[in-house]
Amino acid sequence: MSEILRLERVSKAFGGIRAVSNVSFDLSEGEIVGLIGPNGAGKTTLVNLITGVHPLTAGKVVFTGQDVTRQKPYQAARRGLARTFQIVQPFPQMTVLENVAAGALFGGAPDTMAGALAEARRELDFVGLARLADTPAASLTLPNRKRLELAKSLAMRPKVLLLDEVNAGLNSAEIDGALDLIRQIAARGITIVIIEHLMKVVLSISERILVLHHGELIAEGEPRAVVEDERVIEAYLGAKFAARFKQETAGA
Amino acid sequence: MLGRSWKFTANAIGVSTIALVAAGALGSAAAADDILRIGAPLALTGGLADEGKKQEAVWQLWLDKVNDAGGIEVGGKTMQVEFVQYDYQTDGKRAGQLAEKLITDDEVDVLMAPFGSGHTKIVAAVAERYQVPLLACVASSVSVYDQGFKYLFGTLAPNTGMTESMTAYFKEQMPELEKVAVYGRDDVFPKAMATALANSASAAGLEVVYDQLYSVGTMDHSAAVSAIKAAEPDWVYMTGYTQDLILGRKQMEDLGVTAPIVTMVTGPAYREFTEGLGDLAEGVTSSTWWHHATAYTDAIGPWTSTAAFYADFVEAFGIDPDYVHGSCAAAADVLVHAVQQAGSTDSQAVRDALAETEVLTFYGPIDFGENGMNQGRDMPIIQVQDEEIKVLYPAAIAGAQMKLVD
Amino acid sequence: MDILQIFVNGIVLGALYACIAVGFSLVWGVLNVINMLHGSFIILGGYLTFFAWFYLGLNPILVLPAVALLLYILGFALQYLFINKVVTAPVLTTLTLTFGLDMILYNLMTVYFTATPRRVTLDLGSIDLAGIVMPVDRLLGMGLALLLTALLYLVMRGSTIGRAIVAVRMDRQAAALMGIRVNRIYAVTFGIGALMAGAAGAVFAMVFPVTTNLTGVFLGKAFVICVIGGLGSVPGALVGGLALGVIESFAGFYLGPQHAITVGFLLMLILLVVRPTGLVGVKGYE
Amino acid sequence: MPRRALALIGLAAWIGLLAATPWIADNYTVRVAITIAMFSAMALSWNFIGGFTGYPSFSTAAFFGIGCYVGALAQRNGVPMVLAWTLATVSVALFAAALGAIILRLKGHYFAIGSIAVVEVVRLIVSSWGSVTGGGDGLNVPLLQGSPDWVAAKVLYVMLAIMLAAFAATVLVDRGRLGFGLRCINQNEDAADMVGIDTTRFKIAAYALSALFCGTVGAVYASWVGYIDPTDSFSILLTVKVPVMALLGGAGTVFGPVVGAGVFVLLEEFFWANFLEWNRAILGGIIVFLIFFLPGGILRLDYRRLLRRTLRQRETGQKSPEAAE
Repeated sequence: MSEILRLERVSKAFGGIRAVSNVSFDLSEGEIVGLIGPNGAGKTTLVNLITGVHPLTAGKVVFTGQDVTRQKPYQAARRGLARTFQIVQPFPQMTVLENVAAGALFGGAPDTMAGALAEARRELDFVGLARLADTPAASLTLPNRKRLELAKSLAMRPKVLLLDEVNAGLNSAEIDGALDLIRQIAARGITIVIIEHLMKVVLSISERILVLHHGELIAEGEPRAVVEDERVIEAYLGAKFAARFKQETAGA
Repeated sequence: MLGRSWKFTANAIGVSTIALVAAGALGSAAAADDILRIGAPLALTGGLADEGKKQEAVWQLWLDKVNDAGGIEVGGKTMQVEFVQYDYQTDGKRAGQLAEKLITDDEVDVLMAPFGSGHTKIVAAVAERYQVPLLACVASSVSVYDQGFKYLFGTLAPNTGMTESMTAYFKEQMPELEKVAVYGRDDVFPKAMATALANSASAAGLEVVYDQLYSVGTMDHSAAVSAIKAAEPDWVYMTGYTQDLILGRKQMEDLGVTAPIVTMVTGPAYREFTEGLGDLAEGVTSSTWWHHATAYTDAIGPWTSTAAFYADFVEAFGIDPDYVHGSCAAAADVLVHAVQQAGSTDSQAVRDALAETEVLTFYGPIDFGENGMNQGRDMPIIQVQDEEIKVLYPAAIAGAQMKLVD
Repeated sequence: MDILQIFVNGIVLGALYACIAVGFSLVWGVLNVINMLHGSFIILGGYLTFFAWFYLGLNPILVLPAVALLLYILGFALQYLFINKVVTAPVLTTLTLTFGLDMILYNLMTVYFTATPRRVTLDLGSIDLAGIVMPVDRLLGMGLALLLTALLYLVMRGSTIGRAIVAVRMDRQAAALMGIRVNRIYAVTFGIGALMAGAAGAVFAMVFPVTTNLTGVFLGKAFVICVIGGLGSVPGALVGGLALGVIESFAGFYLGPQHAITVGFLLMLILLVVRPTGLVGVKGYE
Repeated sequence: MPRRALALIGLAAWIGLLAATPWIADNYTVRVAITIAMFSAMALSWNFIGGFTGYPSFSTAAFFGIGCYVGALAQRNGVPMVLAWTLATVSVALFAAALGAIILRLKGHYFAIGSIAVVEVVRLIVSSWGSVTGGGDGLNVPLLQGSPDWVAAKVLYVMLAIMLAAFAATVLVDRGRLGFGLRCINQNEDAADMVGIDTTRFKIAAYALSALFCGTVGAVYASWVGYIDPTDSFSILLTVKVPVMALLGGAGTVFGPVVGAGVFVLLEEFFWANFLEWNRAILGGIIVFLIFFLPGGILRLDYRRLLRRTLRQRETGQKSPEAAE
C-alpha cells in the first residue's frame, strides 16, 4: 500500500496559543484511520490545516507526492481531499440533489450539469437518501443531514475522506448504520480518517489509531496497542476503560 | 426680509403647475402659427431650486405683461405666447429628457435653458439635434459655447470680460494691491470664474499667491483658509455656491484673514448670501452681469426701461431683482424680437434672426457673437454696504464709493 | 506654527465630525442597519434650530434639547413602525428601506424648507492663543459634541436602558430570554441615533450653513468616520471623527483642498480591507 | 416549462414593443424606451453579483460613470465610436476585476459600504483629475450625427442590443457552472469553498459581469447626451435605483431585473408627469412598499423552482442511457 497523505511536523498557533504542534504521520491508500482525542485536543484544527482552511504556522502537508501545504480549501477539494463538517454545512435552500450535484460538479469529475446530476443520484442511492432527492436540504433531520454531507463529499470523488464527528448527535442504532456506510465507502478504496472523541466507535472500525492530546500526537498504532499505551490511558482513556476494553477484545 | 422670501417661495410653488398656459388663450383652435410656444426645463426642486424658481417667477411676470397687452405683433398679426415648463429636479439626465419632451411632445418653437452651465450643455445638445433655437440666460462659461452649436444663444457675457474689468478697477481703487488668493469650487461656472480671474490678475501684474479649487461636497474650508492667511493676500477671490461662500467668509473671519478686499462670486448677487452672513457680508464685493441700478431706456419688449422693469418686479414680489431675473426676462424679449423679425415661428428663420440680433433691452444691449454668446461689455461690480447692495462700477451707474473690508 | 494651527483646525472639525457619526455608529452597531436617513436627520435638526432661532428668537443651545427630543420621537416611530419589521433581513433590504424613507423625508424638507442655505448668525468671534486661532462657535460646538458623545457613552455604560442595548447587541436571543423587549430596545436605539443626529444638526446650524443639498455629504462623512474609527462604539466614533478632521485638514493644506475629501474616502477603503475593525479595533458596542 | 416559455414570449413581445417605439410613437416615448433598455441592462448586470451571489453591491454608478468617461475620452481623442464603446466595456470589466479582488473579501455591511465608497472615490478622483477628465467642467462628447429620429432609433437599438446581451449572459450563467457556483456561494460561502468552488474567482467573475454591461451603457449614454460631468455620472441615486429595480422584479431570477426595470421606469415617468413636486417622496414610498409587500419581487418565481424544473428536465433526458447501463 502506497502512501497517500503525509504530515511533517505540522504546527499551528492562534495568537500565542499552540493549537497543533509538531504533528507528523502518514496515511496509506485504502486505510481507515481513527483520529481521537478529548474535546479541544486540536482534531478539527488539524483537519482544517490539512484542507487549507487555516494556513500552517510551520510544517508541511504532502498529498499524493505533491506538496500541498499552501493550498486553498477548494484546491484540496479538487485534489481529492474531501471532508465533512462537525456542524453540517448544506446549501439550505437547494434541494438534496442539488447539494450533492454541487460536490460532483465542482469537486469531482463531471464537467456538465447533466453528468453532475447523474453522479449525485448515484451517491444519494449509495447513502440511502434517494427518496428525499427533491426536498430542500434545510428540511432534513440531523441523521439525514449527515448522510447528505457524506453524499456530497463522495460526489467529489475523494481519495481521502476526513469525517469530522460524523456520528455526533446520533443514537446507537444510527451510529451502527453510519459505521456500516463508512465500511462500504472504504470498500470503494477511499482512504478514511474518522475524527471522534468517542473511543468505542473508532476502535471497532479503525485499522490504525492516532491520538491527539493538547495539540500533540501522543500515540499511534493498532487499536489494541494504543489502548494499552500508558500515556493514552493517563491522558485520555482512564484506567477503567482500558481494562474493560482489554477484556472485551480478549473475549472476542 | 426672510418672511417675504417665504411668501415668494409659496407663490412660486403655487404657480408651478405643469404648464403655464397664457390666460385668455381661448382660441386654442387657432392655427399653431398664431401661438409662440416657449419650452423651459427648470430646476424647481433639488439643489438648484432657488434659481429655477427665479426663472419661473420672472417669466410669469413677463408673460402676464405680454398677455395684458393682448399678445405680440408678428407680421401684422397678433400672436399669443405660451410657456411650457417642467421640473427636472436638478438632475442632468432629466433635463435632457424634458427638453426632448418639450420639443417632440409639446412642440415648442424655442427652448429656454435652465440655470447653470452644466445643465445648459445637456439641453443644448438636444436642441442642436432637433435644430430648435435655445436661449441660455444663466450660462456664462465659454466652454458651453465653443462646441460650434448653431442654435445656442446666451444673454450673459463671457466671464473674462468680468474678471479683467474687476482687476483693473481694484488696482485703480487700491494702488498698493499686489497679492491675490484665488479659491474656487470645482464646478463648471465657479471654476471658470476662478481660472479667468487668476489669468486676468497675472496679466495685470498681480501676484497670485494661492490658486486652488475645492471639490463639490467640501464641508469645511479651514485648511484652505489657513493657507490663504499664511500667504497674506491683499485680495481674496472665492467662487462657489451660496452655502460655500457663507462658510468661506465666516471661516476667513474666524481664522483671522484680514485682506482688505474680499470678492465672492456670485455671493452678494443673492439675498440668501447677505441673510446667511449678517454683518460678515459687509464689504464683500462681487461682479454680476446686471444690476437694477443700470438705466437703459428706449428698450424693446414689454418694459421699455430698466426702471419700468424694476418697478413691476418690486411690486409683484416685494424684493429686488437680481441678474437671473434680468437676464431671463431679457432673453424672452430678444426671442420675441427675433420672431417678429423672422415674421414666423419657423425655427430656421428664428435662428437666423437671433444670429442677426442687435438690440437694446431693459437689461442692456444684446448682440450675439460668432459663438452665440452676448458680446462683452462693462459689467457691474457690486459691494455690500450697510446691508445693501451698492454698485461701484461702471461709473455711469455707480451708487457708492468702494470701501475696504476692515 | 502653521502645523499647529492646521492640527487645531483638524481637531475642532474632528469633534464636530464625531458628533455626526456617533448616532450612525450606534444604529449600525446595535441594529446592524446602515441608516441612510442619518444625513437628513442632521439637516432636519439644523433647520428646526434655525427656525426656532429666527422666528422665535430662541438661543440655539436652549433649543437643542427640544430638537433632539423631537428627533428621538421621529426616530423611535420610524423604527417601531417600519424598520423593526425587517430588522433581521439582509443589509440590502434594510439599506434600501432606509434609503426609501430618506427620499420621503428629503422631499418633505425640500418642499417645506427649500434648499436655501440657512445659518444661525450668532457670530461669537474667535480666541487667539499664542497665534493659534480658534473660532468660539466651533469651540462651543466641539464642547457640545464632546459632551453629547460623553453623555451617550455614560448612558450606554451606566443606565438600565444602556445595558439593555448592549445586551441586545451582544446576543439578541439571549437578551429576549432575559425578558428584554428587543423591538422596543431597537426603537429606543434608533431614537437615540436620531437624537444624536438632531443634536448634531443643532450644533451645526451655528457653524455651517444648513441646506438639504448637504444630506448626502453628512451621510458620507458618517460612513468614513465609522469605518476609520471602528463600528459600533462611542470611542470609535470619536477617534474616527478626530482622525478624519485632522487628516482632511492636513491633506487640504498640503495636497490642496481638492484632494482633502478624496484622501478621507481612500483611507476608508483601505482600512475597510486591511483592518475592518477600524483604528480603535473594538468589535461590539461598549 | 410552459411558464418559462411564456415568460420568454412575454420578454420577446416586450422587447419588440420597445423596438417598435421609433415607428409608432414620438421621440419622447423613444427616450423612455431607451431609458428602460438602459436600466434593464444595468439591473441584469447587478443581478450577477447582487442576485445570484448575494453580495449587496452598490457600485453600479462607478461602473456606469467610468464607462461614460472612458468612452467620452476615447471619442474625444479620435477613437471611432464603436471602438470607444468596446474600450469602455473592457476597461470597466478590468477595473471591476481588479477592484473585486480587493473588496470582495468584505462581507455584508462592510461590502455594502465599501462598494458605495468606491463610487465616491472614483467621482472625487475624476473631478480632481481635471487635466484629463475636465474636472467639474465635465466633458463634451462629439454629438451623434443625423436627424433626431435617426439618432434616437440608433441609440435605442444599441441599448436594446446591450440589454439582450446582458439577458443572454444571464441565461447562460443561470444554466451553467458559474451560476450554480454563485448560488452555492450565496447560500453558504464556506461550504462552497469546501466542495471545490474557487470562491474568489467566481465572485470576481460575477462582479466583473455586473460591471461590464454598465460600462457599455455608460459609454453609449455619453455619446448620446453629448455632455457628461462627475455629478451626474457618479450619482448615488443611480447606484441605489438599479438594485431596487432588480429587487422589484425579483433578485436572483432571470426575468426579474427586466420586469423590475420596466415597471420602475414607467412608474417613475408616471409620477414625474403627475406629481411633480412629490415624485421623489412617491418613489421612496414605492421602495418602502416593495420592501414590505413584495419582498420576493414581482416575479415570485424563485430560482429554485426554475432550476429544479430544468434539472428534472435534463434528468429525464439522461435517464435512458442510465437505464441501459
